[in-house]
Amino acid sequence: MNPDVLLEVDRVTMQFGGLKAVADLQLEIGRGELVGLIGPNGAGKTTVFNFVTGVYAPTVGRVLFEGRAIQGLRPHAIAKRGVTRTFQNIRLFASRCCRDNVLIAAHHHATAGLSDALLRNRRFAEDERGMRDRADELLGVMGLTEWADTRATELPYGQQRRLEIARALAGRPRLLLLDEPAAGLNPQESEQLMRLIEDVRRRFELTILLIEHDMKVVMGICRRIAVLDYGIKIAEGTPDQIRSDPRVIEAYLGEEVTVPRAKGS
Amino acid sequence: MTSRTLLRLSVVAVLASGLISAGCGGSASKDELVIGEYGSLTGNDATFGQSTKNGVEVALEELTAQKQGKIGGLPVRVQVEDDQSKAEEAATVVQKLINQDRAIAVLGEVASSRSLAGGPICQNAGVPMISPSSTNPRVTQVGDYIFRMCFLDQFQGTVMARFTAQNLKLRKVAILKDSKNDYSVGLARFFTEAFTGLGGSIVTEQAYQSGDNDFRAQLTAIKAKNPEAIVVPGYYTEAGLIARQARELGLKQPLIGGDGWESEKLIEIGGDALNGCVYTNHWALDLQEPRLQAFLKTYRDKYQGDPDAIGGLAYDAANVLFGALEKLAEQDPQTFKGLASSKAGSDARKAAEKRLRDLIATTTSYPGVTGTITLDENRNASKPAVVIEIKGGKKTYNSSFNP
Amino acid sequence: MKQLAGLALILGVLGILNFVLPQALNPYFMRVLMLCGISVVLAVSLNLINGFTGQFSIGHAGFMAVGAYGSAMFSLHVGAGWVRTLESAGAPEAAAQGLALLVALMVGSVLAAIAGYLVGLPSLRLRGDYLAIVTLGFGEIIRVIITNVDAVGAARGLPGIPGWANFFWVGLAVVAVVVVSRRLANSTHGRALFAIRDDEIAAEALGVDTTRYKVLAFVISSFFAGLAGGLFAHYNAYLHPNSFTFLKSIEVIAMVVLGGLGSISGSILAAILLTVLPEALRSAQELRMVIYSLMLIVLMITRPGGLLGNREISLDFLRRRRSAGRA
Amino acid sequence: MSEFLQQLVNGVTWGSVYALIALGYTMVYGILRLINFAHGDVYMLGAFFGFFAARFLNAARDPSPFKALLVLLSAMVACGIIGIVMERAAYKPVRRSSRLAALITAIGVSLLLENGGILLFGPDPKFFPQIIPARNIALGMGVTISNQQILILSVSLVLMFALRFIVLHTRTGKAMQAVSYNPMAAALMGISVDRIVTFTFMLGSMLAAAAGVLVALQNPKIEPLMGIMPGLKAFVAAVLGGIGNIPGAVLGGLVMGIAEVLVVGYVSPTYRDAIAFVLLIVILLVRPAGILGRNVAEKV
Amino acid sequence: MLEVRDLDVYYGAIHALKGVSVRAESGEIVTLIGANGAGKTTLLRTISGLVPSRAGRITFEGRDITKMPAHEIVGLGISQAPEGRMVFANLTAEVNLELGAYLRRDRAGILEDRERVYTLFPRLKERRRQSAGTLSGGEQQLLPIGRALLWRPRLVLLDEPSLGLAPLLVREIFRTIHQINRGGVTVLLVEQNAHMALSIASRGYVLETGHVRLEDRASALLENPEVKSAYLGG
Repeated sequence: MNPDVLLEVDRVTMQFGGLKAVADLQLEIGRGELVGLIGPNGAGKTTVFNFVTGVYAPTVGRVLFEGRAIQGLRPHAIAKRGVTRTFQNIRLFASRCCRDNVLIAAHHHATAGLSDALLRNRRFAEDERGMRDRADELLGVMGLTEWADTRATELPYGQQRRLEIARALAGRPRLLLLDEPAAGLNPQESEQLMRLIEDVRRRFELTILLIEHDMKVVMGICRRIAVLDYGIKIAEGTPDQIRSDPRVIEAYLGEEVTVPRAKGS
Repeated sequence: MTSRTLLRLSVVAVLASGLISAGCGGSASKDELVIGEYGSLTGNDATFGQSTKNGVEVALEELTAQKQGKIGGLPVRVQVEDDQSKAEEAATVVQKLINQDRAIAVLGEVASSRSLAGGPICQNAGVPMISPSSTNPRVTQVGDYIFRMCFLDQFQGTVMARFTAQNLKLRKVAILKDSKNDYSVGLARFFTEAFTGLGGSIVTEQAYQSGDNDFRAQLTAIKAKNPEAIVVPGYYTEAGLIARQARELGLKQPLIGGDGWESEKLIEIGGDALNGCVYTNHWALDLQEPRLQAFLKTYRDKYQGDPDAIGGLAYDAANVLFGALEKLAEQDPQTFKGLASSKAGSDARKAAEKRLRDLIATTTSYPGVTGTITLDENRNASKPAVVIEIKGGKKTYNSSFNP
Repeated sequence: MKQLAGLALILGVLGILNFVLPQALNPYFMRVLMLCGISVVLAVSLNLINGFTGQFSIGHAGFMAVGAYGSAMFSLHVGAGWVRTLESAGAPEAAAQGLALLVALMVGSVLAAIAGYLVGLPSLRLRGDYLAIVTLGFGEIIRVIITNVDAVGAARGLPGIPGWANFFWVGLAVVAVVVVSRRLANSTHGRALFAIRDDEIAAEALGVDTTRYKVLAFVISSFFAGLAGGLFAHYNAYLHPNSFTFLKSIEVIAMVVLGGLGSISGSILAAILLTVLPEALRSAQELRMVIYSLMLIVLMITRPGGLLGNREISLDFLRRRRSAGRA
Repeated sequence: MSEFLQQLVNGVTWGSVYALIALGYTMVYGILRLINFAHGDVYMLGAFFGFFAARFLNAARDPSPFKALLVLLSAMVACGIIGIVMERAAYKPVRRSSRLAALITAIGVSLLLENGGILLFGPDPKFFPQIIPARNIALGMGVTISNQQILILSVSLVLMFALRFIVLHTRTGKAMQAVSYNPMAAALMGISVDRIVTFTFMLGSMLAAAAGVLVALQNPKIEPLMGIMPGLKAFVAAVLGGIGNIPGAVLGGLVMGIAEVLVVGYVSPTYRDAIAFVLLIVILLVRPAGILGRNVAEKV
Repeated sequence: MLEVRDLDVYYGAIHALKGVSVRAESGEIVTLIGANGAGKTTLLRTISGLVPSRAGRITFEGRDITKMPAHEIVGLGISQAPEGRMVFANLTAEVNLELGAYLRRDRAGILEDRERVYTLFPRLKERRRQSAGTLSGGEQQLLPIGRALLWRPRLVLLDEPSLGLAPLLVREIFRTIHQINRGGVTVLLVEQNAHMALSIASRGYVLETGHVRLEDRASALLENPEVKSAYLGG
């Protein structure tokens, strides 16, 4: 086992009924890497996130994190080991303010127990203050300080995406899974976010696996990219290699077909 | 103004008016005698609460006809409250009757469970309470202000057993009781004690729960034991159905019941299936007793039907109370004045209520429609029971048993 | 220190009110007040499951019944003896009874909490309506068992329970359930509950052990339901299984939803409203329950989010304003 | 053995009644995800409408199968209308609110029907006339079945097949299935979701009314609160079978009816009300989505 | 034929469409392309009346349909083939198709059109008794298109018909779209497969975070470097 490998997906197949969402996937992510995972809609990218974070248990195969098998563990247990994520379709805690959203994710680092909370003793106060400070710091890092007391769903879309990242960071992960963080952002926002992700990775010494549709984002920050199509890894390599891989182009753009022009054009 | 705000305002208005009327409910403007009545006008036992209410209303109507509705110069008003067939509600409404409506005495309840909830409140407040038909012995054990108009389960159970063993000469019976109803459970217990004491045996004891509609499972089990009779110590609401389903399943044995059977609906529902069945009761409507027949006439005119036993007991309870009040007004007009509604909470009121209690307690050989009532030292009615036999779809007097 | 002073103040105020109120109010109003208090404890506790955690329990009457019968049996068989012993040893009546009541309430509440734990467990596997129906089933099973066990009076009911519960104790229970709910809400544990309500999958993925917290919500909630049951038993001095039908659970749910899911003050407000409303409607006689149900429908149509929605009205609001002013 | 078979006959009869009521729960749930608590009260109303129809037709003195049919149909039509009114007046306004708000509304409607029933019909039980006089038919081995039981079974069967036909083979039935699966996609087919929802309420209410009349024929005691327990149990039956699933409701109803009768006959009748729920909890722990229900994984 | 003007749509606090204006002339194929979350699906849903708009106006053949309920809009002749997940998985493929003709009463015509769809997609004919949920992703994708055809709409809104399909099938679907269009049906096509979509469309719109970034003839967009970069990255 290579100690530099943080996450190893070891020949995992994920089957839903008759549908193989992911087939025999082998994927390794080294410590400190920022790896991109791309592929057309429905290629099985989010499924990879789901079995890595324990939402599903893989049908076949193992998932190793820091050399230890984590497949089949409950998601919260995997989160405690240091794997957190964001969601493609933004799953913020809608009724809570931004700070609470972040605080919830810091939950398993709380040191004060239930009895401390009910007694409101000093331990509770210190713990709570510590968590708040850290949450505010994270909000600051993601540029959300002014929104700290705003309800999560009242945030502009772009800020919601950032809040998801801040929230995922609050669990002090070693591996962060970002599921289309730039979806729905305009180019300037994407650009900023890209820089922010790089920044965060360095600052918190993170390893990141990134699903993204916006090629600019992926090609811009990932050294290594894996491409899924129909649940199968069809390519893996540097951005340049990927960009020129004919199979990738085909999967993405579709074959160039010649069909007659529609009338009225 | 939008319709929404209108709606909201109207909700608030109804709420407010309700609260205000509740707050002012007790402030009677003129002197009167307020008698509280609580019963289950809604909920599972609504039918019993309604029967009680009807019985009391007939008594009040007669009072109005005979004495302009006045006793000792004071008009009598009966304040009825619904306890929704719930014990805790019963306690609440009794508090309301005593404290808001300033009732001098309370009538109710049918169900022992609710009499047990309301009784202690009357006892503590020193307000006499007469339960028309709660049969649990504990009801009157609550204290010396609590009375009842019906005989106890023990007496009735014994009568049923004696009739079965001695008159019908049966030895093997099955019991089908209502396990949700303490009256039924108590009657079954005392029947069993007396019947086995007389040498009989219970071949099987089955149970149902009030409100059930289907007794085929229990009857099928009973049929397998082949008893000579089936004792059904429950209410008419189920007894008629049980009879019908028993016949459908080929059980031809007589059914034996208690006073819970007494209702005109019994025959309506049971029909021919009830022929040959017997039950113990307070009265036999075919007996030409003037007082009973007079009551029946008024009742039938008013409600287009026959009263059930509960209605009769409530009528008697109200009359015993009226009688005691009249006696007090005659014997001791000075003390009687303490009962005027304006004197609520005063010492005079307390003293008058105490006197009223004493007068109720000394009720002897009162000629009620449900028999000649004497209240014993435990404030329970002691009176004869009659056995009624159903023949050709008619309830007919069979025999009487004295305590 | 500050907390102890607060506690002393609360105890003092409750003690004085316990003395003053019965003088000022007639027993009927006093009774309605006490029933309001018990309803508040029930509603605020159910709010922990249905409001905070977003689970769906309709078996609250079952937990209440466990607490009521548990504490009543304790008082009848043990507590009453203690009081006699203590009083013969010269202890003041209120102290002897209070002590016995406190222990009885704890016994009932802990039994209810255990029941809550057992019912909370299926929530690992069941969601939404299925969980709801299991809790409903639990409530009904408890009631049927009580109806059949002779030792607790079966269908006859359980009379003769010492009537020790007075305003002081009901008030204390209200304070306790509100303080616990609020402190929970403002702690990491409470936030975990809210997270489960808002998005269970995200909560789990971010490290919240959703199973543990769902069960925790059930345990705390049923503890307080048991407490309310114990007070109910020792106030009415009489218990009957019919007081704990599923309609009782429904009544409590109506309070929580009407108040606004998750809002503690909303639950309090709605509990009082729905307890007083039927009393206020008494003059309508037989129409009373018809009006009551119509109002319920109209309220839900006009205010589907409950009276207060997710908001709270409390001193907290003022405090926040004040601190903002200072900042 | 004969006792067991007899119990089974009784159980199946009851089960078919539970199934009829459960169908209404399941259809409404399938479409709106709403537990229509008032459904049991519609069953009560069905019995009362049948009662009044029978009285109007003087069916007690002069019974005939034609009149019986008329009684059944008029109760069904009346309850169908009640169903429509209920949906339009109470449920439609809260359809977009939270499911709990809708549930409380349903509870309100239920209380309204019960207490309105007490007000209008009186709290004391009424007794349904004997439109079809009971006759026993021996099945051999000591087992008998009454003509009324046969009637209950056959009418329920006919209604269930009618429902099956409507749902599977008519345009509206297919639209119902479409709406229950995905209302948004159904609207894109030009289906008026509002109308389908109303239709579903009407259909469910009619089935409940039929159940009410059938039960009243055999057990003639009817009163305004008679719907609470059967309603609750039918709901449990629907969940048991897998709520939203039509064959599941029928299966759940039968399982429930048989289990209850067996418990009453062999354990203790006092546990009758509990058995439904014990059964339910056990089955749900083994199959969390009910016997025929399918578990749907949530999309992340 | 269809005109959308200055449409504003919110999902809660999210401003999903910001003043979007789009139009389609009779007989055209118009395509909407753009990244995930750009608002393409939202636009189709708003046109179909599934999502309420806060401001703006939608007219169809001169009639204002902005506030019309969804099923009435269908009645006017606007059909939408939503993305593949919106099939009725519990119903058979055939019933799924029949529901497309829900508003039609001419039994014979429906059967005829159904046969036409089966000729177009023989695989659906093979699987017509299977419940839609058990069909493969590609076959599921065909259903909404077939459904839309059975209604014989004048305007059809297609939401990512090529989503997750094998290239061969994609080609088949695009050929069908083209055929439909030649039959006189106006098409509004939302696609990720920009190449393909632009190659059959007459005009196209590029959507970005809720507003129209570019609007041009399809051939021009195909050559536009900005479009290229948006789809393949720098």
